[in-house]
Amino acid sequence: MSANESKTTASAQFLSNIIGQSVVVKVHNGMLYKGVLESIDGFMNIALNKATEHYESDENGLLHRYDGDVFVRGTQVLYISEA
Amino acid sequence: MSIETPLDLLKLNLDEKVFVKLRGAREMTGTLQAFDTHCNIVLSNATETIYELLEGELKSNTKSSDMVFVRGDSVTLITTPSED
Amino acid sequence: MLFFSFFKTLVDQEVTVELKNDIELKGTLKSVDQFLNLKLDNISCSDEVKYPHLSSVRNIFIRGSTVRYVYLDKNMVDTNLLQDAARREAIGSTKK
Amino acid sequence: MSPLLKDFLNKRVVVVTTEGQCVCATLEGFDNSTNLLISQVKDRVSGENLASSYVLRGNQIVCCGLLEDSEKELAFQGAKSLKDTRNYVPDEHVVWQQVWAQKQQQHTLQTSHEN
Amino acid sequence: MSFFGFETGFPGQNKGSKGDSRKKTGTHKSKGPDAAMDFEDTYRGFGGYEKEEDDYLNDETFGNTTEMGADFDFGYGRGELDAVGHTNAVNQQNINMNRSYASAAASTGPEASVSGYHDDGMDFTPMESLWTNQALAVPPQQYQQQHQVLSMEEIERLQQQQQSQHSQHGYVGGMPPPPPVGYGYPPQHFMPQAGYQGIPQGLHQGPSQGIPQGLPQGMPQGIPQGLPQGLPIPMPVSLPMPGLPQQYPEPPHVLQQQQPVAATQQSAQSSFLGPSASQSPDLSQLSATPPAQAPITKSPASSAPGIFPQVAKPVRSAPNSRGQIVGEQDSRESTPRGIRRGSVRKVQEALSPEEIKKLQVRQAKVDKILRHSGVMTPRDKDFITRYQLSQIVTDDPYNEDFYFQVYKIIQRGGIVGESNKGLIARAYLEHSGHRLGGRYKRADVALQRMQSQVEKAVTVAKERPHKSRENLDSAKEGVLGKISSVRNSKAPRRQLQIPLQKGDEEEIESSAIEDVVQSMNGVDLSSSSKARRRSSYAFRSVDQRAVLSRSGGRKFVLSLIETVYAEVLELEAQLRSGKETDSTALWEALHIADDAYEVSPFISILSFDKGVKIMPRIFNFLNKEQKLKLLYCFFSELSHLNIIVTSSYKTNPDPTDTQLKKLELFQSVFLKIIVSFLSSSAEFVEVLGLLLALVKNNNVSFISTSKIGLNLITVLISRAALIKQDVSRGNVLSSMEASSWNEIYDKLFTSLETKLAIVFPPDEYTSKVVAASTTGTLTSATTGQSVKHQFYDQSYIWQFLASLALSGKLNHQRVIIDEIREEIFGTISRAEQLVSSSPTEEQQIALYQRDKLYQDLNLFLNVMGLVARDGEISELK
Repeated sequence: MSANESKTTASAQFLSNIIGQSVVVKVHNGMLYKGVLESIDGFMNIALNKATEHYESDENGLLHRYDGDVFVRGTQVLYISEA
Repeated sequence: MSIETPLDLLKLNLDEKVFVKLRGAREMTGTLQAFDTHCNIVLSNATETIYELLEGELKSNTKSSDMVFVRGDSVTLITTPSED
Repeated sequence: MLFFSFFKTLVDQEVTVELKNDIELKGTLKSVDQFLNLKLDNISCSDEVKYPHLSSVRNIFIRGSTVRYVYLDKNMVDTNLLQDAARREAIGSTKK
Repeated sequence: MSPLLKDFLNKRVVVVTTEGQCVCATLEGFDNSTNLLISQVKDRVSGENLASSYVLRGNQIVCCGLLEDSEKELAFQGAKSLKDTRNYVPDEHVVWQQVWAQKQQQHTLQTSHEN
Repeated sequence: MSFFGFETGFPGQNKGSKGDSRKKTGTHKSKGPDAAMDFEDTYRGFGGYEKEEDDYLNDETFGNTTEMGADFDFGYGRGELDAVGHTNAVNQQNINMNRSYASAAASTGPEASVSGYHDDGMDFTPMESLWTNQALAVPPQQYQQQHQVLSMEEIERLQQQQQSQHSQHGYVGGMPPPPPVGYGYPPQHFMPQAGYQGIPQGLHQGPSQGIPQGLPQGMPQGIPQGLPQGLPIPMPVSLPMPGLPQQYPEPPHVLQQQQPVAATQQSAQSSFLGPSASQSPDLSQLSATPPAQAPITKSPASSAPGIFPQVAKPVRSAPNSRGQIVGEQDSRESTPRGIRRGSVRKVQEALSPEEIKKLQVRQAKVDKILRHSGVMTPRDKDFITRYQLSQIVTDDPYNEDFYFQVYKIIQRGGIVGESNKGLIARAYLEHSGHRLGGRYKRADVALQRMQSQVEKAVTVAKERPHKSRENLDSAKEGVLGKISSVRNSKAPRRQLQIPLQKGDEEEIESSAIEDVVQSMNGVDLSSSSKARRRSSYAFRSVDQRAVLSRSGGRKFVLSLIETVYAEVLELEAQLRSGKETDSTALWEALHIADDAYEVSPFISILSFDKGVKIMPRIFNFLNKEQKLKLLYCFFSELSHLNIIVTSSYKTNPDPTDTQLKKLELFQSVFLKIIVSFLSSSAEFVEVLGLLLALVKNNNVSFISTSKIGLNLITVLISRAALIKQDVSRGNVLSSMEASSWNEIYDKLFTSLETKLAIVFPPDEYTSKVVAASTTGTLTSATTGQSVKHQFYDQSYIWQFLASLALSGKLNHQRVIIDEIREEIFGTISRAEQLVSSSPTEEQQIALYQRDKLYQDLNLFLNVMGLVARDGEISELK
């Protein structure tokens, strides 16, 4: 692909090796999405499968379980962390 | 065939029904006709539902259209509608 | 570029633009630029009473970033062609 | 600069801002980011003179319409104030909580009468 | 001094230009204290670009022949291109001055023209020299963008060279130092998100594609209280004259940000961008509004803070103290950086006369240029150059503007000649939703073609009725057993001695059938696909998911479809640019020979609308053998096909309108390609092979409960009958072909016998279809007819029965008539009753429909030499 792979920053390394893990994504409007990280791109767009939607913390605040794949828009993402 | 980027996930759903969550407590379902890296999308046979909490009461009104362009920066989440 | 190309095909068609401040403007799309700013002619505001702010305005420039929706008719769009254009766009952007 | 605003130059225009303010002014100049240079700025709702010359930042502009007839510079007094364009919904999660609950109900209702 | 502040240098005049009026600013030293005001200083922000004449790079970089005639000395563009060239190989020989733009563009992005996206090579990393004061500081990480074209080793090698170079000469202020490794801008989507929605970090976020693509429109959502509330802000020195205010110090070239992040996202955006934003120190001190990082206070929804300063309110936040309207986006240009320092000139030698003349000419040109200087930064000029080059060079305008270009062709009313473009547009017009190529106008074209095919077969049979009667008696002994019934149909039906229905017909397979299978004209049917277990009728649910899960799952099939689309689009692009097309990749993507799954993925592809829609365009690229294999796979697994399951009244008693639309689509698209392929290039034995695939691997009676299934059978047997008739006129049908045809026909007939009536759907099903279907094609609805008088269009059933009877022997015809006797008379009575029962105003339509019913029925009866008219059946004269 383009030649900038050679200089992948630490964050890019982090992102690439958590693919396939279950992660927690905090979105701008306060919502929290937990699921298996299927893929992520330079825009921080995120694809999760078996995602669950929560508010603030993932234990109590389960709002909804999505059965299909979920695509979260990059600009809305506050942070992404390993679950 | 590996799904490299989330955009490929979107591409899979072209001509399929999708569920879109938007800013301002809105959601929309429709058939995905087009999308780009900014998440601008065009949906056909779309139905938008706007939710509101009036004194703790959940109010919703819907609006449908044959073909609608949705600006990417209002989109927060896209998924395939669950069968229920 | 896909949606710039898309909107170019809608020039001179009547569309309804819903803005993020909930104003809805119906009008003929006169021109569009790559930021998807739109120019509408002989506009009519769907709720004149609530939004008299644009009274006696016929020709208007709308900033792309404040558009929420643009409502169209089915026959204005060639869906198969549009889907393929979206596929080409996606292939183009990932190929970089 | 994009040609879209060209034919509004030196004309009376109505500008709506992302904060919900609506003014009448003369368009002196603009640039590619739709920063607008406007003069004789008047609030269209209150009729108050705001500034003799002003720069409006591009990202705060919703739309800019050509004023057809200059007598009607002022919209009707007491018009409802416009919303801002941020679509901020306080405690949106509570809304979604109730949405999913309602949908779950409808679903169980539906499947029960099906089988 | 050229327009862009580049020293184009005089040919052979490297001793430094003689111009006395110019005093060069020192290279390393800051500007000489006594330097008179010369245009360098007035030339804000750019400083002198002279370079020391002892710089050995000068020749390579700027060559030694400058024709002065070129009025628009794109020195910078060329220099930059050279700089690129230059970095590729330091000792490159002299680059001739008047290289054409096109070739220059070609050199910057060699592979670009193939892919059509011309901009791969064009990255937009701003030149380091512009930003960093420290000459040797390694530019911040993300600006270290490689030029797409260089391979990795080349890059490493260049980097060491540059390090060494910098140390030797120090910072060559005059000439932009050979940009570190590649001179490029990071392609947009690798940009940190700021590129699109976030804060342009004071760096120009220009698009990577050369063509501005959704460029950022300006600063993100300003903070509400950003604009001063107090007194009207101090006026810029002079009211900028209309149009682009000259006084407007900030060259407004920052490209508008298309989708600024809403204010509330600002903190998200800035925190995300925090580290990089702070890197360009000058952004914050210059921005007129408080820096973006300021915490977002939730603006009180109630009082929309007026952006404009109300006259009465006291000044709250002092506007930009310097009283200058400075757009903060692109502050870096506005402050004279003084990083560019002219190089010191050696003592001037005496000027020769023609040198003086040359100097004057140059001087004149320089003055002319000066008036507009500073409007564009080097970056813009470079951007404009590349943009224009890319416009010149793109050979395939389709790439950037695909939707618009093809849309316009279709809209202009169809196809412009045989050109490739027309071909592509026609592909969309075929079955596009577009009003021109509207699907509904073409919905029944497939049926019409089949109908004409059957009618032709029937007329041929009618012309030779006498011949078929002679061999009436000889037909007593048939494969189906002995028929002892008397000629007229009034006598009670005699039981046919039907041979025991063997559990599995494999054993009785005669050599003839084996020959057919083997000789499918070289179509090597891999044994496993033949032996794929018979698609059983045991299909209960219409659940498409069940089928999908047995062929890799929904997402897998969807990704297959997307790969197929990608291949087709690629092939079409190649076609457009006149190259050979090679469909092997496409063939693999179709997974037709792939039997790793219970249900072939190809069949699942057809269960999606988009899978069906792409078929005609796929057929354009397949050769005959591939088409046969595709159809063989299709007919072998017909029972798994979602469209059969949804269109069979057994497995889908309550069809919805969307399902009926899917059926319409399948019919108008896929059935049509089969009919046209069979009629144009399939030979007799190949049609037999397909029919065999259908009969052997499917429960034919289940297939016949679906309209599509029945049509498919009709297509095959009527095609075979037609070829047989043409061939038999010429008597070329080989004995193997004739016997295998009879055998396959009997196989088909036995699988339908005693249950032939099921081809007629029950009435409650047909009434549901009439009710559910909104398009007229499924029913015989004609405009203006009230719904209750519409009825289910059975013409396709009579066509099937006509082809079945036509290709069979008399005994077969006898059996067919016996089994569907009630349907024949039912149709006649409905036709008669139709006229009497419908209201007068619909009399006209009723008559039309009565004739249609008779016409369909007679298509079948004529085969047997009968005709139905006015309520009864008689001999066909």
